[in-house]
Amino acid sequence: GEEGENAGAENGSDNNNSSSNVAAENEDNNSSNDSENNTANEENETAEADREDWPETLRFADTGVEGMEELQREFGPFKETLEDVLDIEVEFFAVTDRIIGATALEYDQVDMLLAGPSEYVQINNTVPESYPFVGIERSEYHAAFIVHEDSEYETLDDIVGTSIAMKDAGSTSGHIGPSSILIEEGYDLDNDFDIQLLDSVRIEAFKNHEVDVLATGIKDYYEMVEEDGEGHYRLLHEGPPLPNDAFVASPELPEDFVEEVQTLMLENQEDILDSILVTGENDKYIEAGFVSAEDADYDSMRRAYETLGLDFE
Amino acid sequence: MNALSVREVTKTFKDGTNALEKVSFDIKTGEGVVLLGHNGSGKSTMFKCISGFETPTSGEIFINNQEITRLSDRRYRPLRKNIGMVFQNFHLIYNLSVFQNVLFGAMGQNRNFLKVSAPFASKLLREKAMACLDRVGLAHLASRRSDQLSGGQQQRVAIARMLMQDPELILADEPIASLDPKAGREVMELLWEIVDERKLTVLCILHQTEIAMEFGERLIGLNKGRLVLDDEKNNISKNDLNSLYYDGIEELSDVQ
Amino acid sequence: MNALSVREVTKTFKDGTNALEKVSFDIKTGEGVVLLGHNGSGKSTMFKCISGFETPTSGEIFINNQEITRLSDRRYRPLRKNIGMVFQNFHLIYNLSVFQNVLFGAMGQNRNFLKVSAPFASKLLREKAMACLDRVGLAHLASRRSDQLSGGQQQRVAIARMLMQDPELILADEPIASLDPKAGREVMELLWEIVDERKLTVLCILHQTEIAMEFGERLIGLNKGRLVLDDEKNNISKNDLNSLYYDGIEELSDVQ
Amino acid sequence: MTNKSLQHMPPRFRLPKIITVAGIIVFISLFALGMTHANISFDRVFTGIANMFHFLWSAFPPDPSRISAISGAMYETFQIALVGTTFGVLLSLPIALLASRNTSPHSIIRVVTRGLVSTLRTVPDLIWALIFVISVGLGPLAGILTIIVDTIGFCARFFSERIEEIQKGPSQALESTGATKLGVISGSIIPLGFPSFVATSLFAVEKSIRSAVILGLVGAGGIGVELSTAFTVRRYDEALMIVILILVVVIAVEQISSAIRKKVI
Amino acid sequence: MTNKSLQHMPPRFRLPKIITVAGIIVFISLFALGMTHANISFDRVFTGIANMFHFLWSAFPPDPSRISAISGAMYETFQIALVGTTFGVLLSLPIALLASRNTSPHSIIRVVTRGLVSTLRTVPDLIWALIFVISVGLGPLAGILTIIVDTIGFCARFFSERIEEIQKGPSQALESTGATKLGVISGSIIPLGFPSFVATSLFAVEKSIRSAVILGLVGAGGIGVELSTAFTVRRYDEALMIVILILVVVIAVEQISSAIRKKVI
Ligand SMILES: Nc1ncnc2c1ncn2[C@@H]1O[C@H](COP(=O)(O)OP(=O)(O)OP(=O)(O)O)[C@@H](O)[C@H]1O
Ligand SMILES: Nc1ncnc2c1ncn2[C@@H]1O[C@H](COP(=O)(O)OP(=O)(O)OP(=O)(O)O)[C@@H](O)[C@H]1O
Ligand SMILES: [Mg+2]
Ligand SMILES: [Mg+2]
Repeated sequence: GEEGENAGAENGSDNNNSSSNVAAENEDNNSSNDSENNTANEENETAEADREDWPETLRFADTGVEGMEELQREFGPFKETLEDVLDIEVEFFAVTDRIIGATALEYDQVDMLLAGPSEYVQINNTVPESYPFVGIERSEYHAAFIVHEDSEYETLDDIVGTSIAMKDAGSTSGHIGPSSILIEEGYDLDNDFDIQLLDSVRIEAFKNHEVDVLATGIKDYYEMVEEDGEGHYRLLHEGPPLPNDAFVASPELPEDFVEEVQTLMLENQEDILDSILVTGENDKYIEAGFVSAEDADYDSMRRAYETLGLDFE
Repeated sequence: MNALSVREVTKTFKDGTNALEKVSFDIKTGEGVVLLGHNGSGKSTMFKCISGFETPTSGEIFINNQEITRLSDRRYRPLRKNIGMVFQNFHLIYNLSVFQNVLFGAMGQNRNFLKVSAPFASKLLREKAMACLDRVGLAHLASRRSDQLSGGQQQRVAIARMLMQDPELILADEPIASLDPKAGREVMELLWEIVDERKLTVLCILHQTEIAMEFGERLIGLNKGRLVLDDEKNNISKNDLNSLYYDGIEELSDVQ
Repeated sequence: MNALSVREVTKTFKDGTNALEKVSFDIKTGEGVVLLGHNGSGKSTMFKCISGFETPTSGEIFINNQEITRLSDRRYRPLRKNIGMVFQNFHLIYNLSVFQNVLFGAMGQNRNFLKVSAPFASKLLREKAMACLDRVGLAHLASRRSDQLSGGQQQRVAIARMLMQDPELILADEPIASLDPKAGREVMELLWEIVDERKLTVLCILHQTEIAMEFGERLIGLNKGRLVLDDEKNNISKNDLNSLYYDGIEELSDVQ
Repeated sequence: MTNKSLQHMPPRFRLPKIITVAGIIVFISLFALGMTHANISFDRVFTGIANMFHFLWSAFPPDPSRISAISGAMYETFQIALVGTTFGVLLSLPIALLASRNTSPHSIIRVVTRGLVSTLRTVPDLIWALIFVISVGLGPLAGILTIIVDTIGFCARFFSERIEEIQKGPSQALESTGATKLGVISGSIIPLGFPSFVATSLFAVEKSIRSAVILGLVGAGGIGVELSTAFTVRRYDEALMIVILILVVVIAVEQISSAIRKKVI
Repeated sequence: MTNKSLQHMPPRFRLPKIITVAGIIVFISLFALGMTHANISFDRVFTGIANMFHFLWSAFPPDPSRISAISGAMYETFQIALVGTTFGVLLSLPIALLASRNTSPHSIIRVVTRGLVSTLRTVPDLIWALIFVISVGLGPLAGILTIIVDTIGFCARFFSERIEEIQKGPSQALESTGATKLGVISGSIIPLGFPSFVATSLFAVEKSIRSAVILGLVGAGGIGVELSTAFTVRRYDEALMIVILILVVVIAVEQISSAIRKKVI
């Protein structure tokens, strides 16, 4: 509780945003956490000698991972849970641009980052020593090709020559994901399709028949169905599951510290996930869980980047 | 008929300055009247009230027997066409040519803007503008930007613009203040020629008492916002004029 | 000693207008000289050349025997402090108070801006500003915004600002054009008092020939940019003056 | 006498109005609160600056390898920006006239127009892009419309501000000839405001080019897409090249603005 | 006599300079090219408009459920914007003076300053955000610095444009008293430009609030994050609520601007 208050004082406005939620939800967090916290503290004491280089506050940035955007604005509960679990002060930054997140990590302005798979690849490319240590596994996280119900397209072959709306360059489920599907099926992206990167306009453009196909995360499909009802849109093709979103550690962090954090997070994953869910509509996380993550999990992403020609220098 | 009729006009500015206090006078059509008064006596304010740029605090003003005191802009516009003004500080459009400034005098008669813009105006209007400029001796400067003129030349452009308007009532605020003696005299002659020949009405503010006495058939005098003189030239003595500036004012520093 | 010395000054504007042609004259310290000339004869241009706002096309100007014709602004500044100007169109800072405008006259002596800004100026300066305003009869309007004054009142503020400067050489461009007869006379008396008592030098542009003849010990006349008259008052006949405006100019329309 | 005049000497300070005092207090306290937010600490600044140079260094030298593709995108963007801004400026002028105290036919019209212009400005580009994509489809037209809306939000506001500042003397001179409102506007307001209108309009062209990102949103391509892609793949040298190219155009537009203004000021 | 005067009558049209003609031709051809790009077709506009209303409808009524959180974010954004803009404006004034033809000490200084201001403006916010995050870390300070840079790029340009338009008479009057350049600036340029400076500065405050998105970029929170989140999760009713809130603030700032200007115009 002590650290929680400190952090609150330091970042007063964050509290403003979320105080009501925190008050309501923190009680049961705390009660269910008590036992684990104690064990954690004991372990900490035994390792006292090694902890000198451990950071006093953990600077944590969330780069707006797809599907977790709500966390960007209602991060209060998550931050406090994290503080309780890790027993360390956490500074939380909601960063709306992944380039900034990566650069901040590169120049040691943050210690830890919650990033999507595509972002991780980018970050790792700039900061090769950075590594993922916990992944968030969710049941439905893959790219999908969506067409209008009444269209004649049935297979990927049918949509050769059509226009496809995607999100912005480098987006996991809205660009890299679907692109890698098409590449692996053997299509030539430049000549077989008219791919338009429309970012946040993509869904309206598709609904309005501006483009024939929408390639995006499956979550968008569910949302569209929720908005307009069944019978309007059809899934033409669904891709394989995408790699997990990851908590990425800065190379500047002591490795034993990261290990400790990893252990604690995996142990307390229900509380932490609850605190993310508190904030709103991340319903797909109801079936999500933490797993330990490795760099190799993201090799498929890397390949996609390469074949897309979006290679880094 | 009265071309202009001012009834008990009082003007008090927002800060409490009493610029005019119950001023009343009539000017008959075809009269040429000079308005005198010390600095700050309210002469220009009187003109502003007549032309509708200030609203009197109380009192009424009639032009051709029509009350105009609290007329809306839209209603006043047709009347304004017949009132020609020369402003104390000229008010030229500084970054347009002399010629264009003079042409604008015809705006009241030609509601279509193109008809008074130099490139598209009719030959007639353009020639008329040149004639007006010629009357004040500036024809050769027609193409000049108006802020590249000397002070007196600018004042002449303002007079030419007024002439362009063919007004029935002329309100001229110190129209010869910046003119050299010869030009000043010629402009006065011009104005009084208009009065005599075309039976127009002129109300002219002057500080040069000799010229006032020479031209004005009738003189009106303001002092601290009050009408203190209104008589035929012949009835006015040099003393009357002096007292207009000295009476009740012991020292310069008391002039309002 | 010559307070001002003008040597063959020619000024041709970019568009080819010859405003001044080889004008030369000297003014001794302590002299009070009147500059006459028809509208557009180049009087104001002469003043602009002296004060450095225009550079003569050829010729030189000396102030206290120092050439200033092509001096950089930075080098001219210390000299300017001693030259007081009254501009033909006043050039007040319209949205500041009368008092503040007058205080700005002391800018040359007080390089720190705060020292001449109304709230922070020394008591001495503030009282001096009031005294200057008082001399032109405007003390009671000190707090007024300067665009809420009558034309004549604005001209007086410009004169008060010049007085505030305590200049050695005064260049006054038609300083009494908008003043009523009494005030105009008083301002002229004020200027010549300064000349007599404090041995300052005054060069004053006037259009009123009678006043010029009354005050000016010496008269200089320009015609179409050329010096055509430069003599003691006593040697000048009424005819000379008339010819200044009429000579070589058959008609008004030929005035340049 | 001097004593008498001294009684008129304005006081050094006048008691400000309560509303002014209140305004100042609100400003200062908000400012102070904001400052505490800023959390300024200088301990890390030095390493920070070294880092910054390292980062900037990574963009040098600018990479001209894709210069022809970039120039093409720039050219395309410029054309669209020009069309959008031209229409925007043309629409802004009448709107500004309706929104200015001294030219508006009625104060209700003025308030409504002002509110409308503020709304155009406040509604984010993204929403406009959505609206126009829905109504006219993807492509340059939606981009042009978004730019038009942007330009009106900006230009109408600034035109109107300038119109309100124009001295009333010359306008009165025209009014006194019996000119209509339109006559006064064409004869005095527009010529006197012209230098400022030119500056604002050419700034708007520049602004449209700089905000070309929205063109990407509506599928109209252009330099914005190039720039954001360069960022995504962290090709800072290429990004620098694009920024330099935009800068060249921006400075060129500014020069044109200067040249025109010199004539009419 | 009349004939003699008629010879001075200005011609209706003067042959424009070659450079003017060239400029106009370039403009027209670029404009025409841009128009053909636009590809205007009205066949789909009608269905489009129906769709548009459907879309707009989805945002009604605005959703006030998160109003307190939104207001908090707005308040925070306002504070930061205020601090950033204040510093930006304070820095803009001297920069504008260096960049204006009539106040700059030297034409080289003028050109360099102008170029610098154009650069500040042209380098995208994203790059500034990167630079400041690298040098001072994530958080409000980086946001404030970005706003300062933005404000300078905008205000310095507009201040300078206005300064160049100020009539030279009053300045000459002060110069003639022997005033220093600084004296002339404080005594004439600043008072005469003041109404315009107020308008521009308060526009800059408004602009900073509207572009609060950059605060989100640097992890400083605020209304920008709220808005962009509302968009990504497609809660248009919530987005509308936020836009309305911003609009209220924008109009309030505009009212303050009007009130101050009325006093000093
Ligand atoms: N806007 C204003 N607010 C307050 N007082 C004003 C305003 N305009 C003018 N006055 C005052 O009203 C009085 C009359 O001014 P007006 O301009 O009518 O004088 P005038 O007779 O034309 O003087 P002059 O011969 O100097 O032109 C003056 O004392 C002047 O200071
Ligand atoms: N910027 C300019 N460009 C071109 N010609 C100019 C410029 N300024 C003044 N002139 C011309 O130079 C001549 C002299 O002007 P100046 O202002 O010196 O006359 P002046 O003697 O002061 O006249 P006034 O008695 O009317 O004030 C005039 O013909 C005028 O038109
Ligand atoms: Mg007057
Ligand atoms: Mg002159």
